[in-house]
Amino acid sequence: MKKLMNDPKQFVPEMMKGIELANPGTIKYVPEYNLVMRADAPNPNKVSIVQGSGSGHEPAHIMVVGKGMLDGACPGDVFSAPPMDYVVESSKILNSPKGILHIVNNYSGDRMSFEMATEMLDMEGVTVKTIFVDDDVAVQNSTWTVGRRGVAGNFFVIKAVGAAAEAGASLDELVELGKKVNSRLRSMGMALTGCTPPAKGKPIFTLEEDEIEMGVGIHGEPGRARKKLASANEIADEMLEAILTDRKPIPGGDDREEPIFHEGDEVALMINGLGGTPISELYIVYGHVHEELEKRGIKIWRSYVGEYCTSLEMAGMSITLCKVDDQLKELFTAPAEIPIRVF
Amino acid sequence: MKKLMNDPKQFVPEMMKGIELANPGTIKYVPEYNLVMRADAPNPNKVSIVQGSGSGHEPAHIMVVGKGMLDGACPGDVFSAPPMDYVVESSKILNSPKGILHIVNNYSGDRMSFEMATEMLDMEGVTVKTIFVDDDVAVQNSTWTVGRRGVAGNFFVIKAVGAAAEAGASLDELVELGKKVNSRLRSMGMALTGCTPPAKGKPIFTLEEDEIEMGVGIHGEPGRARKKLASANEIADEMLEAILTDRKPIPGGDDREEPIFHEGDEVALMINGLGGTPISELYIVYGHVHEELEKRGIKIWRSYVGEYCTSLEMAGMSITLCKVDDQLKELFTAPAEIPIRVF
Amino acid sequence: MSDSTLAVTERVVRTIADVALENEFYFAELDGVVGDGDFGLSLANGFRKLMDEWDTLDRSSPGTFLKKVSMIITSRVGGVSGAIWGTGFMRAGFAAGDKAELTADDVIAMLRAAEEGMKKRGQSDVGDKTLLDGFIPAVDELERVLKSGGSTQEALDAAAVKAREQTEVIKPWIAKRGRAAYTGERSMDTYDAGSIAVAVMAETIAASWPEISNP
Amino acid sequence: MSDSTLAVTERVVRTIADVALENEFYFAELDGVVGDGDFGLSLANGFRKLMDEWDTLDRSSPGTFLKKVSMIITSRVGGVSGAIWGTGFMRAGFAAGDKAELTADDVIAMLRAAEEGMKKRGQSDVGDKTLLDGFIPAVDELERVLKSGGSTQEALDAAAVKAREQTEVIKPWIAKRGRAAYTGERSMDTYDAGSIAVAVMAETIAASWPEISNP
Ligand SMILES: Nc1ncnc2c1ncn2[C@@H]1O[C@H](COP(=O)(O)OP(=O)(O)O)[C@@H](O)[C@H]1O
Ligand SMILES: Nc1ncnc2c1ncn2[C@@H]1O[C@H](COP(=O)(O)OP(=O)(O)O)[C@@H](O)[C@H]1O
Ligand SMILES: [Mg+2]
Ligand SMILES: [Mg+2]
Ligand SMILES: [Mg+2]
Ligand SMILES: [Mg+2]
Repeated sequence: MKKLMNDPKQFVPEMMKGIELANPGTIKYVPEYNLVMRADAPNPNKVSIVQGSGSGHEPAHIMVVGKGMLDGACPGDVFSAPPMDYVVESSKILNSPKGILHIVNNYSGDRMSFEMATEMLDMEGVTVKTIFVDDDVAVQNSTWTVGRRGVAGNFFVIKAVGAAAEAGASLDELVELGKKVNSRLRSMGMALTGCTPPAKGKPIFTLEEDEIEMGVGIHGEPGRARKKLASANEIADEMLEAILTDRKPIPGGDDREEPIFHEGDEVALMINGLGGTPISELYIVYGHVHEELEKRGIKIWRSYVGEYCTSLEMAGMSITLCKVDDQLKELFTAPAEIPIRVF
Repeated sequence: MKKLMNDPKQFVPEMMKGIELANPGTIKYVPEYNLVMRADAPNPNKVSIVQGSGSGHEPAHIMVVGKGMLDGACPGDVFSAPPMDYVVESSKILNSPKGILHIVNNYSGDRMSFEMATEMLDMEGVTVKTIFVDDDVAVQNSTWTVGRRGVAGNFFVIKAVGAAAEAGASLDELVELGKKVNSRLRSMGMALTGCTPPAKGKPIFTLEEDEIEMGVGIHGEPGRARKKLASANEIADEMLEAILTDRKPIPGGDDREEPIFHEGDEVALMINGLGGTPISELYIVYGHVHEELEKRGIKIWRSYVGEYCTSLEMAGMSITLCKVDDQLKELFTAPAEIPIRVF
Repeated sequence: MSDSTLAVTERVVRTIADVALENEFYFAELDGVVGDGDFGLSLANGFRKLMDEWDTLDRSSPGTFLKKVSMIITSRVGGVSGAIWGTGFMRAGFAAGDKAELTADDVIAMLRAAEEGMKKRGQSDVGDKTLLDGFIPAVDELERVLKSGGSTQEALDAAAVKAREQTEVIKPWIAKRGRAAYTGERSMDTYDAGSIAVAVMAETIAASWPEISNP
Repeated sequence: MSDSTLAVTERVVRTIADVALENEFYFAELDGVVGDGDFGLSLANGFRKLMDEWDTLDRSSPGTFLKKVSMIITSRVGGVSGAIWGTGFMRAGFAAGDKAELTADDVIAMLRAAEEGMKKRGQSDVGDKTLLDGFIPAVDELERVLKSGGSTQEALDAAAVKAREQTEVIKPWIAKRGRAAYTGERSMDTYDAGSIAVAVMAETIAASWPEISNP
């Protein structure tokens, strides 16, 4: 294992400390609960937004804390859901009279921690509501996961509710908005290589020199199939097809929703790097997907090319489409200030 | 070689096409000369700023084209200096009555292409001046390179002159400013792994599982020494020491300048990822370097953590310090709009 | 139940904790066959923390006590086990309300509440090859024997036998929940770590019932 | 020089180009020993492009012609070779100005201008184990023979011998410029590809001088 790190146990705390030091005055780190928060939160005139999930997906979510995005993120260790009391205590620290919104990627561990925390917080009189993100179309069948997984699309949910919260939206309005964004999101990922959690010291899976994992999850969980390496265009075509023809299962039944993207639609298009893939390759994929969508009469309203939700140093990428309307366009382009920035 | 790509020969063109598609209305791609340019350039009231160098260092430099940064970038193929006529033709396309500023990383190939191009452009009556960037302290001895190398610190040069050009500075003022920024910049890099240029198909060098290349160049050129892998803190300490004690050779003599960073100074601190290193690790390094500098009474004015100048998918990082004053602070925080962005 | 309900509740929890701590590596090993091997350690971590804070717990009623147990187990134990086990204790605690003494019917109701909570939390049910395949049939058996006039000891013995039987019944199945499920068919013909834990706990409670109820 | 200077200039350039194209892989192989193996290919690419556009070149004077040659060689050929060789041709062209006929003194001045240009471009000089270690001594020799009353053929022959000798003289050295320099001591006891190319070109020009000057 070759990493820039000191003690594997301090991997997450030292990273968090680094974020705090890099953002004096705007970001605060609360070591007891792995909490990275806005230094000026909670704001009594604004719903506080909190996200958990495991670490190792940076910039998701500790680096998207800030004005117009999250008020706090309290991840667990690398690829582990946060223990419930991180969520409880973080939510109490960030409690606002307007309530707390939890955003949860639909992974069993994350769900359970947040659901338990909500019950605890309810008992203590803290008002909490939750949005679940499940944008990953790769694993259609809920046998191996309970519902679909939440992946890079969560960025759009956070951006939208973050902007709306800043503008004063109520907790119920944010829940509605979050559900709306989630219902318009579809993602799929693929891996060229595995990745190595610091405490484990060994890759969580390995691929042959000519193999890829199509539909990989953000912790390296298996996707649809292990396939032969193909050209960027072929890989992107397969993923795009999966996204465009996707029919989301209707919860509790055998039925499925209709595909959501149609000719004439406008979309936000994200090509997300998984951590080890250079941005040059992401733009090669972007160019092709852009042209394929335009061919189908789907207009790219805005591009998002870079790292949004990663799996440590895994090489690979995911494609996310979010169908936009005037409301979402405004929210997606509203100002926001987070640690992850260029200037 | 595992990459998201199609034809290796189309690696650079397809990436550039992707950037154009991702930035409609703001970025234009001119395939004949590998030129990525502001769609609204040239602006007759503004000096045009052009940078070359090889590809494979993205986001440097094609993704830092835009308002407040470069007017155009015309790189060569991966790790190859641009052919002279790319520079000549790009400069002619971007020619402005206020003149053209070339920014060149001090690598022999880049230098030669730009110097020849300048002679050609002079003959054609185009006014060109050049800033050379040589921030890399790793290779002190000019036997193996002609002077020091230009690496990630070039971001600060571009940012400063880009902002000043936007505000109307003259070509001579920009040259002075660029020299000033360069004189206040020091960088050093290290690699955990090699990287594979698409057309070559094989890693340009390989490191053992317990080895690092200390002081690596951005094309994988050897640095100071091949060393045993150590903790992030130890690695960062060694690099920081090299930067802080660096005495730049005075051109044409055996003498050296005095170290430039002192107690009481304010600096911009960049931890730059080389392409394959996740941002989590960069923040671990950031936190330690930040604390070490503060211990020495050097104040971190602003942090830059992420990928600024990479070597394809190489794992590793570089540290850059830029000593700031009021003028530079203002220029570094002036607004800019480039393809590489979060939102 | 001749001793005070609170004291009995305390001793039942204590017995469960002892089992978790004594079998830390055995359970981990079982989970390692097709799961990720963290089960025994997670569970032990939770109960170790419980033991650390044992003397300071709020004991105003059996229900309050169980809720505190839940909070400690879930705190700092991420993932499935913290949540499933914590939910079980919490729901049982809620069902007990602030009653000082609990009848057999109350206990059945508490176990059913725990069952419902764990099903909901885990989005799981019998048939998924989880500890619920041990826990639920065992509670069924306990209820059946008690309702048909058996003694507590008889009911506990029957429940323990059932829990152990179930570990064999589900062994050939494919796991549908938890990390073991990721391995698909490879999970066939392996024991489920969670239901083995339930069996050992049921057996230990049954075997120590004389001391638990009447120390 | 009995044919027009322009025609002779054209034929000299043509001879150089032929050498570069015929020895593409030989030169590449030499550069591959300690350099990066691109030299032969880069050079050939440049001259191939020159051949493609040969008929369309501006021939208003020998100087103009050489400047056009320079522009084609440097265009699309990145890195050291495009720049060094392009500079040589460009400086020679500048030195020729717009004269229609060139004397021996003019030619020496042009070669010295090329030399100065390449030194400046390459930030290099004799002793760095580059083509300058072949080119400069060869020009010295050419000048010496011409100044001491020798014929052009005699001067060219002497220059070619010198260029070839130099490839052996510098063989044991450590390369100080170009990619070969990155290998440090490993560059000892290897031929420098650039100076081999200079030697082959000088020899070929000397050998074909009868046809070049008087076809
Ligand atoms: N969704 C679930 N609902 C109920 N029990 C579960 C669930 N997932 C796993 N279990 C039980 O928990 C045990 C494994 O726990 P643990 O190792 O902590 O979780 P994980 O499978 O996530 O690694 C399994 O043997 C099974 O009995
Ligand atoms: N700075 C320089 N100045 C003059 N000649 C040089 C210089 N660098 C390299 N050369 C010559 O060019 C030859 C190699 O050319 P090429 O392979 O194109 O360059 P590179 O060394 O950058 O790969 C060398 O054999 C040497 O003779
Ligand atoms: Mg996770
Ligand atoms: Mg380069
Ligand atoms: Mg497990
Ligand atoms: Mg070479």
